[in-house]
Amino acid sequence: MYLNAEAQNEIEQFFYEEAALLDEHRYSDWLKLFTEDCRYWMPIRQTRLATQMEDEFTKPGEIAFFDDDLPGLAKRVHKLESPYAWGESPRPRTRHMYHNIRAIAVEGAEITVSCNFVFYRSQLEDDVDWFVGRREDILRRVDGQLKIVWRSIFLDQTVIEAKNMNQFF
Amino acid sequence: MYLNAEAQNEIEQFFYEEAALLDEHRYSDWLKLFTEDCRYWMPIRQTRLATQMEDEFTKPGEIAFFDDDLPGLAKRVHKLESPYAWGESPRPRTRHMYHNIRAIAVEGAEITVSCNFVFYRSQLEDDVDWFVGRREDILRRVDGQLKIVWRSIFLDQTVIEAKNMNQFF
Amino acid sequence: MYLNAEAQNEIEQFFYEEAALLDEHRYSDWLKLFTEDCRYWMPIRQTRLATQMEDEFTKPGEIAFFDDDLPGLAKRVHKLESPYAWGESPRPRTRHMYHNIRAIAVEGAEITVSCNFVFYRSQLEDDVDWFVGRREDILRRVDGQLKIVWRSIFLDQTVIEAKNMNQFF
Amino acid sequence: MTTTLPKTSLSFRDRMDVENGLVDRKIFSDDEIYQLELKRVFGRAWLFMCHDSQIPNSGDFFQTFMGEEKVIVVRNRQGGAEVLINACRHRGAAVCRAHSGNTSKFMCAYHGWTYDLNGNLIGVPGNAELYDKTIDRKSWGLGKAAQVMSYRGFIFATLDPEAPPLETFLGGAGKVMIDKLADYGDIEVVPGVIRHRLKANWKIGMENDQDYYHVGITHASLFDAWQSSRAEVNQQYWIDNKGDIILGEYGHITDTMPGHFHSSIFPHMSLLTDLLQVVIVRHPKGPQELEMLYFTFVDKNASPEERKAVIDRNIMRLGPSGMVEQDDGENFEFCTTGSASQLLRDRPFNYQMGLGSAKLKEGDDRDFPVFEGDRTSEVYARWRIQCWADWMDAENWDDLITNHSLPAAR
Amino acid sequence: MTTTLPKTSLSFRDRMDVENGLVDRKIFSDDEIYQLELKRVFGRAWLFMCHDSQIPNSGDFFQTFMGEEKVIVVRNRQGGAEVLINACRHRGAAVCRAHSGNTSKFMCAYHGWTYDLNGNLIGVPGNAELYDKTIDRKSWGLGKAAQVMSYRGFIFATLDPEAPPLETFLGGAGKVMIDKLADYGDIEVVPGVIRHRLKANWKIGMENDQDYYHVGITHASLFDAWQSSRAEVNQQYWIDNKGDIILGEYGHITDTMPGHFHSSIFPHMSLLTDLLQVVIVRHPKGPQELEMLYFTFVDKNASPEERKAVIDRNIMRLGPSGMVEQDDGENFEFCTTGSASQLLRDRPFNYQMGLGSAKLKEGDDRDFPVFEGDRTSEVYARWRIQCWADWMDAENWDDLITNHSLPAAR
Amino acid sequence: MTTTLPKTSLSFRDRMDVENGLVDRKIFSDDEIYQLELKRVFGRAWLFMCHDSQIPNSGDFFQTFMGEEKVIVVRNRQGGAEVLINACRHRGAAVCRAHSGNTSKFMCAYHGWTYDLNGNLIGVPGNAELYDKTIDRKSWGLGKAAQVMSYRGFIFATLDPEAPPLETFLGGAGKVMIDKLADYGDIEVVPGVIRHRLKANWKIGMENDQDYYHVGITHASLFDAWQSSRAEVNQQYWIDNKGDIILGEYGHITDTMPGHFHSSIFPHMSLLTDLLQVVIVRHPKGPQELEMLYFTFVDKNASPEERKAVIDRNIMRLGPSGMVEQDDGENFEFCTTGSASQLLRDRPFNYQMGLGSAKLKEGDDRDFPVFEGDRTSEVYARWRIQCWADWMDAENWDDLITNHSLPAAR
Ligand code: FES
Ligand code: FES
Ligand code: FES
Ligand SMILES: [Fe+3]
Ligand SMILES: [Fe+3]
Ligand SMILES: [Fe+3]
Repeated sequence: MYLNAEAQNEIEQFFYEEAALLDEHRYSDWLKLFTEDCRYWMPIRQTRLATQMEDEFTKPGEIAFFDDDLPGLAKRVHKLESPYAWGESPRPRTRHMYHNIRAIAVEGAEITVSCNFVFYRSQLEDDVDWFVGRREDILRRVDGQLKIVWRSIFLDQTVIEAKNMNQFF
Repeated sequence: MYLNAEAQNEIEQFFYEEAALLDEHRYSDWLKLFTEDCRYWMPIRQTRLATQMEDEFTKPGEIAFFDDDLPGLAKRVHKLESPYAWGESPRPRTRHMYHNIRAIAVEGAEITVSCNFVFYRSQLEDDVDWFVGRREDILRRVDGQLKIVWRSIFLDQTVIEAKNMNQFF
Repeated sequence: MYLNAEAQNEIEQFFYEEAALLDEHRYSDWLKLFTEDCRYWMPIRQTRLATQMEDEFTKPGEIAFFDDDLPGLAKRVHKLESPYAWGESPRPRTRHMYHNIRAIAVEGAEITVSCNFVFYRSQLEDDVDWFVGRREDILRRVDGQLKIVWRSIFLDQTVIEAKNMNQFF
Repeated sequence: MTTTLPKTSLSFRDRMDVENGLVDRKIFSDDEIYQLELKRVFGRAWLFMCHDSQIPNSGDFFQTFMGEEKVIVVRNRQGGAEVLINACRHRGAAVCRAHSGNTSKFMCAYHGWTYDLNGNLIGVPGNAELYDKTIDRKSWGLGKAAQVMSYRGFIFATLDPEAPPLETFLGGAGKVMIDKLADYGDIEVVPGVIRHRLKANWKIGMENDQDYYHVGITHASLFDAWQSSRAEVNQQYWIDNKGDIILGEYGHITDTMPGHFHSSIFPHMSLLTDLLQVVIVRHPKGPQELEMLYFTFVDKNASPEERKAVIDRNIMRLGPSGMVEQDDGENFEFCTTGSASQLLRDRPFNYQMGLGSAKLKEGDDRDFPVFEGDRTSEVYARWRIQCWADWMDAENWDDLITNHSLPAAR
Repeated sequence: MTTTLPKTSLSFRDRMDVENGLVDRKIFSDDEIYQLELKRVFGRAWLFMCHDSQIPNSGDFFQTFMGEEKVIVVRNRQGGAEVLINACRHRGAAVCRAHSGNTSKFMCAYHGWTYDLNGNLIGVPGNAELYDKTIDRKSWGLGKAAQVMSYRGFIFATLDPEAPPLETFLGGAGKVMIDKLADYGDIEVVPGVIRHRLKANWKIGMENDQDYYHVGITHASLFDAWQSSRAEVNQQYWIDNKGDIILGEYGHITDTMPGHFHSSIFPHMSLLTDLLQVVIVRHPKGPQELEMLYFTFVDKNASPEERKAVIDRNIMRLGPSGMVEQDDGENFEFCTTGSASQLLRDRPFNYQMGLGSAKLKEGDDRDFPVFEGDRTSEVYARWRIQCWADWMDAENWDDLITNHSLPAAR
Repeated sequence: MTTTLPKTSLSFRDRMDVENGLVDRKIFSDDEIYQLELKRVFGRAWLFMCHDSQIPNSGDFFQTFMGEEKVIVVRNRQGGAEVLINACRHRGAAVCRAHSGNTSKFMCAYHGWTYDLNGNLIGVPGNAELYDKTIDRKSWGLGKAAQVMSYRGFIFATLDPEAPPLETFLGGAGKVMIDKLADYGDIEVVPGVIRHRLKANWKIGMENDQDYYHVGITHASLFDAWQSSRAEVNQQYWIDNKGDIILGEYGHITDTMPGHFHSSIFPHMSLLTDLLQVVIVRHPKGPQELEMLYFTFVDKNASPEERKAVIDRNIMRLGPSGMVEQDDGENFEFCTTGSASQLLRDRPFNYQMGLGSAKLKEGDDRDFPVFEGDRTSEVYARWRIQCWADWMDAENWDDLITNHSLPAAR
């Protein structure tokens, strides 16, 4: 399945706007893209035997890097926007890049979209991190506007080599 | 030249679907995207004098990293799907990302499409490789479906620093 | 705001064509994409206190990596195409990738487009550089053709770890 | 008060002046010292491997480290835990490629030598045809830890055959630290062990666990997000501050801070056991790099709500994405860089907080000394580093047993 | 059978017990040993550079390495091959920036000093104006290999002026190995030399060439793809296994496995010469890194079909994308890591396959000893490593000539 | 003419033969020599920090390096400039995270120790509550440069308390070099300091500044772009070439090339002061890495047009994207690699251009010797490297003052 050009274009532009908010560190505005009942989830990925990949990712309710509802996200946003957020002082130069954006399911008012992401971060003088993986978003149209209902982030590394994961994906 | 939005959209979605098959290690399904008379070719790139760049890439019939017809690809697929494919055990976390997708020629039923690729691979604990380059595909519509007739992969590095090139591009 | 699929498609294809010219080192042809009154500018990025980010980038008239008008660009092109351009001897393997292409303003005949870029460069044997950042272009339609009026390039690193920045962004 | 150290002698004890709270910065980045640490600390101590609940059944395994090297903790058919070095005895290739899982044997993917769950060599392809049956299998099993023991489901291993029993190493104090977590019920590790690397010395990470001094500053943005004022934070960490302090033999430590109760089993295991139910292990990967593993524990019989609450409290705080620890990584790296400064080579780090403020607690009937005083104090760090010097100066376990420091007020 | 080695003496011969098939793992990762290898092995041996067909005409050049350093092999105007060190004598900048090509001279792009195809300094910009003609050009030519010789179109070079002639170094055995490939006709190298790096010790790569033990396991997926059963594979490699084994002086080796016939000219050149027509060279780039070059050979007079067949057989199997070698890289890296294990420091690698199974072949009239026995055996690896020790223990070429091991059944 | 050096003695002076223009290549890549350089050169010399105009007001700061370590140059409340080591005295974390800016104090983000603009420890959170006021603040201020002095707005610092005054170090020659730039008016640094790293030895970068020999070749494409013929270039650099040459004590250098007038204050500051108005500083980051900082100066009272012209001339030429310097980086890296060659270990670099061509200039009334001769010459490099050896051989400043070379024709 795939959407027609106009529908595809709307979704791509929606994500690109979102990325711009993140890279401009406009976290409060970014937060408005989520629904009241949203979930923001990044499970942990583990190196497993080939025959036991069903446990590669932790499941909802198990350990996760992120497992936030809207108030949880709001706290993180408040923190990032706090004058004492040293990790944002000075702000890292982040660049969110989305690729291979595909609608993979439509169910009533909700559409599920998959994309590959490259999240590049350059901090202080020479501190560079790359985060790469796949994202799956359930989007819902709320009075005309697309909103994010459920975001699942599947990172490709099983050992995190970055200093932290302060920002959003 | 460029295609209209709908035609462009179809091709982009076709490639994104393809990338998903590769990153989900569904190689047999991926193989179905190729025509009977297909060719999958990655020449060797060499550091040459500026005045002698015509020999930068090896030519068809010379040494290549890949120079497969459909049976050849099938063998590689069979191998990757074999339970003894240690390199896939556990499966590397791969991420194929395509950019700058452009139709560069249309000839009868066949269309030639160029794209830049970033192929990211994370294996075992901390083993990360990046493959970057340009791809050129000749696509043909076979009873309604787009299929790959000829794929040429032009890698940007002349000295491979990755442990192997097990997967497809 | 965002453009409809056709308009968006035209701009994306325009940039993809441009990237192809750069990666094929067809600098003179690339130069034709700029208007007579164009400006090509890459300010310097500095690590600053969070409270003093307004000075993160140098301003027009201050130091910049690039601050060229058309004749300035022409000189650079001439240089790159000179047989004595050792940095192009042999030519580096470059790959320009554009993401998140968004129209962010339309003003009369001119449209402002933002995109994230990953510029990958592989030289000689094993010399690899990644340049990542955001680009902002003012495009103008000149007798039917899109042309670049003003290009601003905002690199994400503050300490350049690459040997040089010979090529264009 | 003096701010310098005597010129470094060969003794590590002389690299610090615990009475005056001074420590040679060099021990946090020097490669020679680090190489000796691998032998004298990580080559001798009982090291936490994993918890019984992670490998309940025969063939269940979990991969971790002893010092820098990869080891597999596996449940053997006899129900015991084995700690095997993940390197084939033929030519050294890896025999296990996963962080965790279940297997009936370990096969090397190079030539196929196969080992059972006890590490015995059980399969040699072509044994008859190619080796004429000459391979002496008994001699070619996988390398193993010298001893493996567990306490209340916590599996430890040591590389030193002369190490005393685990419980001797733990002592009363160490056992109490584990009890605090074990007493949460019939505990198990929640699936999902976070692994995180930093360019920092492992000791700097350890010191942070009982460092309540940095909380108000490093994590200021968190309290801001939580809308608790600096005054409240200071009240909690600076004023409501008196209480028990436990310093165990061989370097084990517990603060008794409400909501924290951070305990460290020397050298590299920390238990966060009041609000949280977590174990953190900090594996060294060089003088200036570490890999941290995070284990979350919950009572098997907890209600779904309780379970979720435990997990949420943890996720929200710990690991590279935890709202608390997000702020710590950078400090660990900065301190490691600072410790390597040549310009400041002769200026020791400052460990002067709470000097002499901890007093022996009278009439405490526990079988180990308990101290009391300010719980926001560097008394923990002074004790750990003093014990570390004992380990580094000792020639062997006997020497260490004879000469190690005994807990005393300081 | 013993499984340990005597405590390491200063002699490399004592780092192994070839009679019992034991080798100190340390030699595959230790930096000090590696630095000595650069001097005593790569600083002395005749090293394969490239093939005449790659540089047929005056000015044709090919860039490769001697040890870690870049050298240019170039056809001079006199028709000979020169091996020049790619570093300008003025201030050390590179004088050649390409892997291969054709040039009339080598100009340094820094100040323009120019060297002819013999490495002589022929151009010094401003020689009159700035140097007042004082530069003694004869003294400032490019560094060069001490000797360059070729055998049947294979160009070799050595850094040691005292090295005996190439053919003495090769000996009857070494020449036969090259003959096998050269006899394919009027051979030439097909354009396209693959260059591939791995984090592995060069010797581990070399040992793999005559390692038929790993085939059935490491490459199991390939046989699966080729639908040949394990039984067939074992039949081929374990049972139909008797045949000639050639161990040449100084460490040259050939198995005579049908379809393989893998030969190695010590230290780092391998010829795959039965089914394939390939040369692999493994350049060291540190104790735990190598760069491999792949050359494919074909008869100039081959029909287009024959030519294509040769190339296809090769592409399908070799290099980082070859269906065979895809599987090998990881093993090389794992073994290198395993060789660096401190916990297993005293446990040698196992080289016990086919101990004593190779017997001197009677009545073979070749001018060098030929052995016979199981061809899937570690006899090759034992012989190579024993010869490596001869090279490492020798003070100079005379010493090596006098004291090197002579092939004998083992 | 000889092309070899005596076997290296312990003296650095013996690593070169300046009379014959030979220099041991090893000094450009060896780590041991580099470690000594950090002590004897960067640990002693007056090092340029920044310009007054960059930190006009109290609290303005600029971050740079002394040797490898990060230092903050800050304007204190008294109007003076302080040079502070960017590492907290508590546990070593960084106290400043920006390249430049303005601040009222420096707070460590780990535990909040705070330092004033003079580096004094002024804030210790919980000083009363946690430290019982025992911290001796006077003893725990930030590390500082031993001395800070400036000359005409150029701020310098040294780590050696025994270093003579800045002006003694500069001498008449050094002062003239700075005067040339300072005399452009009431100068200020234009916002935007470029920072660029290369895998090259810092000395190779420095030598390039007075290297007019490479111009026509390295930058040939530039002249091509500018349509000036090789003949014109050679005329300028090879023929119209006679003029003053200034060699200052301790290694300072100025050519007087029209349009260039490149001056170097030993060890790592260069002033480009005829066409351009630029200072370049080359900080070492290891034996084979450096970081370059670029400062552009302009007269505060310049008209907008003049100002723009100065900036454009600079941007167009310098930094990683400058049309001139784009070409240089690679040469620096190549030369560094070449200097590490083991095969060429005994072949010195060539410094023979203009040997003996510089003669003492008669009747020049300046208070330091002035020479005259070909201005495209390696006399500058010979002088610098000879002085470098003086620094490296000297035990301390007294020794250096007593034994350093005096400028003489060579
Ligand atoms: S290395 Fe494990 S079987 Fe050979
Ligand atoms: S370094 Fe080659 S000419 Fe100067
Ligand atoms: S390290 Fe700076 S306050 Fe503790
Ligand atoms: Fe913390
Ligand atoms: Fe193999
Ligand atoms: Fe230059």
